[in-house]
Amino acid sequence: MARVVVDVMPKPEILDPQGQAVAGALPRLGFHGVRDVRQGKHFELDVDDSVDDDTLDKIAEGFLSNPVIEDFVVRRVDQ
Amino acid sequence: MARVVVDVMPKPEILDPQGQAVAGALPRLGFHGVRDVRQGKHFELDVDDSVDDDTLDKIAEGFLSNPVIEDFVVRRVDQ
Amino acid sequence: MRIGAVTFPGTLDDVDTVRAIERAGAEAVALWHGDADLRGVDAVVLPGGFSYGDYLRAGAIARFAPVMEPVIDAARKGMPVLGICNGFQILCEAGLLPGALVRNHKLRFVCRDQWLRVESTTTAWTTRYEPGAEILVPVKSGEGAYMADERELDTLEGEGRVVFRYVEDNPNGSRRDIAGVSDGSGRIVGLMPHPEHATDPLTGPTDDGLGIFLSAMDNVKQGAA
Amino acid sequence: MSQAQPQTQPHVETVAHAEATPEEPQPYTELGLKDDEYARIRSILGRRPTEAELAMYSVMWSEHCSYKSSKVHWRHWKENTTEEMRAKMLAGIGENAGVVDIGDGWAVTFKIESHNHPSYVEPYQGAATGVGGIVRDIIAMGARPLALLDSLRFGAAEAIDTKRVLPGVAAGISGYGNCLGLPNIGGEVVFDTTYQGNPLVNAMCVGAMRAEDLHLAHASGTGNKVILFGARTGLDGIGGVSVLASETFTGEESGSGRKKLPSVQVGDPFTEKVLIECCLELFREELVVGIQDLGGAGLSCATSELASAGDGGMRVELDRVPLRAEGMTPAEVLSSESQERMCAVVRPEDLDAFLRVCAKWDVLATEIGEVTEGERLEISWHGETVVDVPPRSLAHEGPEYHRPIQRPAAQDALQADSPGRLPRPSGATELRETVLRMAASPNLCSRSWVTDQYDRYVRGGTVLAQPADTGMIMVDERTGRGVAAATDCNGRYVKLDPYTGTQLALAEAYRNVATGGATPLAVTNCLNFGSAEDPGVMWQFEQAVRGLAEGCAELGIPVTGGNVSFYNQTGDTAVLPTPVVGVLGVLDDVRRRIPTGIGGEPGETLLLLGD
Ligand SMILES: Nc1ncnc2c1ncn2[C@@H]1O[C@H](COP(=O)(O)OP(=O)(O)O)[C@@H](O)[C@H]1O
Repeated sequence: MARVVVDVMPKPEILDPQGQAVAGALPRLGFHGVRDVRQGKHFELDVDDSVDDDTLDKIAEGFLSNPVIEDFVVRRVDQ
Repeated sequence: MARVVVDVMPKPEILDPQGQAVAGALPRLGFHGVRDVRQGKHFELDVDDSVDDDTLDKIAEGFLSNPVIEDFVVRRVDQ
Repeated sequence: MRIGAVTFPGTLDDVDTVRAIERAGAEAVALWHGDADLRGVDAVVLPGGFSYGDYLRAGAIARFAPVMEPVIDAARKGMPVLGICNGFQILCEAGLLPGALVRNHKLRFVCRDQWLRVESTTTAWTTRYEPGAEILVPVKSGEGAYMADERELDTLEGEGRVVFRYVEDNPNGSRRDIAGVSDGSGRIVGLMPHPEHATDPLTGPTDDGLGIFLSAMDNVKQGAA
Repeated sequence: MSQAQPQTQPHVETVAHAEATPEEPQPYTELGLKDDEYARIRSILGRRPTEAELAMYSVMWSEHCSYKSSKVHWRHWKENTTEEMRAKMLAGIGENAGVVDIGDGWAVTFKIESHNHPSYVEPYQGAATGVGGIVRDIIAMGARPLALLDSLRFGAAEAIDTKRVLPGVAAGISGYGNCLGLPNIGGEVVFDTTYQGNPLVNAMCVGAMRAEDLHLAHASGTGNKVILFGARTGLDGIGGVSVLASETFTGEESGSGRKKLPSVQVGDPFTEKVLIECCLELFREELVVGIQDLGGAGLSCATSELASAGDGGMRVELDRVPLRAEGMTPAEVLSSESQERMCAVVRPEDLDAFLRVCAKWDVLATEIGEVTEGERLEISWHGETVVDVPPRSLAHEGPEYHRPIQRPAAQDALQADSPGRLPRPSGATELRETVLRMAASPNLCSRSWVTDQYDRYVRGGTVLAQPADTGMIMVDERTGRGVAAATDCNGRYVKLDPYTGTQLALAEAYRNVATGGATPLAVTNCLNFGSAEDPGVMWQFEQAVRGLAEGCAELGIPVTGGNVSFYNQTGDTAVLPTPVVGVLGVLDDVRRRIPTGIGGEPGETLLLLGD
């Protein structure tokens, strides 16, 4: 078994209303110095050792994200 | 300026219907061998160098996550 | 008798809350998120909607609005406070009520007429109902599943603080079918369904929701007497 | 907040430069312009266009914005609308949305619009921004949006793609509409394999105002200020125009040039909700002379339409537009379809008050120009003129095509093939089985899987919604005056006989409104067809428009507006011709509405009307 992390983020040129809302709220909560916030999704998958990187890429690209508006990163992590 | 990543995940004992929906759909799409999926949020913050780790922890704990249902991890990344 | 209804940016059911308060015979007072003053009201309702778009988590940003300081303050001193839907989420985020509300188990927004059982008739907002009464009101939410750990849930049950429970069909996967809870004093109540949309059979399924507002009025009067 | 302003000035082409370099080749074909269209632009300007001008003409003369293939058929509306039908119409075709007088000083505005292609590419955001767009059309009339309807078409229910598209579209409409606080009071969900690669997402919005508050999109009064307000302008939704930038911005394929910019936008319903409230306060305070929403073609459309409908010209300082991305070119700023933006014309003495209202709602507002004497739309970028055009040539005098029309050869065979040859159920068992199979079929089963995702209660004025035949909302709480609305279309009937099929769609929507107890008053439509370059499709289209126009004349209610969506096809297969018809009705007291369903009392008599 392996632990795989997939992070999915809105593409840089795409509007990120959630990230903007967070960034806009921080100063009101008294936190200064945060210039920009972007919010995406974080997936943690437990996969059999038989699942190869290529398959993981397909899962991330075809299902966990929509490449039209999102970028993704896949990485295997030690548990 | 530093890039900070905050990952927020549902606590293990909290039901994660989103992750379960993903895990349930994968075999139907022809992807096998994924045992478990959990879905959380991924934040990327651009912060001034003046923002210290303690402040980042406060932002993550008091705002970006809800400690009743979620855990979080903060890490600084190289850009 | 003055009952306030707070409008945050993105609050939607404030107009309906005001209408319900007036139908019950009280004076509705509009409160603005940016004000740090409750304008002398006797009770406060946090209405439903999508404050700040529900971005981040429902209620997470509104909970820090200036008006929440006097609300929290007044609540701690015993003023009746009701949170409906997004208002319930805000009260949980603010720590005035225990637990949290998460994504519906089917991951879809649900709008439908829902039967509820009134489990506690001793809170400031439910004295007008018969114990065990069943009422039909709309539920409409996407993040309505009530979550708390088992110990907390046992405490709530033990102390009679589960105020409303879904009957028949749980719309969102709430733990133990919980639709609404109260704080220890029974003066702060939050629920996901919308009693303010059940005050006139022309525009809602019933007028079962009026009892909530009438209860608060009784309660404030008694407190004054 | 992300407040990126351009730090580097990209190379920008000025009018002077265009004049000096008449022979420079321009990528007009990539931008969708034909040779003769490009030649016409050159003749209008008396020189070659700048990049920014080329971007403006290409978006404004696109099928979507210019209606170049359908416009010639509008005569059917005109020819069939009598003075009597026009009597209750306060604004009609040509305005952002039709407006009708519903009595007691109330005016109601309504319109339906398609967002088909984006909803296939990114179902959630495509559908969500479709709702956002139609709502801004309604605000631009000066009205408060009151309710939504949505008319949806998908491929076969069991197809993999439908399982991706349908949930995304329903969630997008739900996510955006619910967050705006607009009750969803009706619509349709229809399945047919022709919609597989081409779902239809048509959203309708109904709004109300006091009749005297009608705001039309005009930029009049020399010296009046042009204000852009709402969200920042970003690179999303630029689509085709990225061709320009990638050629001239970095000059290389691999650099940070604008390769493959998404033509899909992401909606921010919260910003739109605040924008609605802000606009309504601006109207209440009478701070607006003219207003226009930013939808398809963004600022190109808003500035040229405002200027072209007004009595003067307009000067815009484009570099004042607040941006969300770095290094945007004027062409990109003009074409960006970033959502949740509006453009207003304001008297100079009202400017401060206008900005104060925006500040109260935390809405970003920027003065970007003013109304000028003369008849030019002049746009500058850091002091240099990059656009200098007659605005009417963009907004109103685009190309017009008489596309070839040909009744398809297969039409006779299609019509000859009557249902008479189908086996009929014989006996009770088969009848029972047929009924059960019909009740379970995707096109007849309950729609609650979709409609339960829509808030139908918010604002507390909904009197009828699903599963009633018509949606109905209260407009005046004091008197109970309200309006009803329904959308309908059976594409199979239209395919079989486009003229009669469209009249059947009209008749069904009309009946639905009437059975709720309301009096039908006016019609809007969204005409979803295949390629305008297919003579068979154009034949369907012409028949449909004529059928609708003549049907309306028969019923005595006018068409007040609509929307056309061509090129709904996958390869050579067009979708079923789908002219969705929306009918609006009025009722002076909604307490007298007639709910759908057989009454609750035993012994009631059931009557069948008509034959
Ligand atoms: N996409 C939709 N959005 C909102 N309401 C819908 C939608 N589709 C169907 N409805 C509503 O659901 C109900 C049933 O729809 P439908 O089966 O098409 O009715 P009918 O066949 O009687 O026209 C109607 O009230 C209709 O307005």
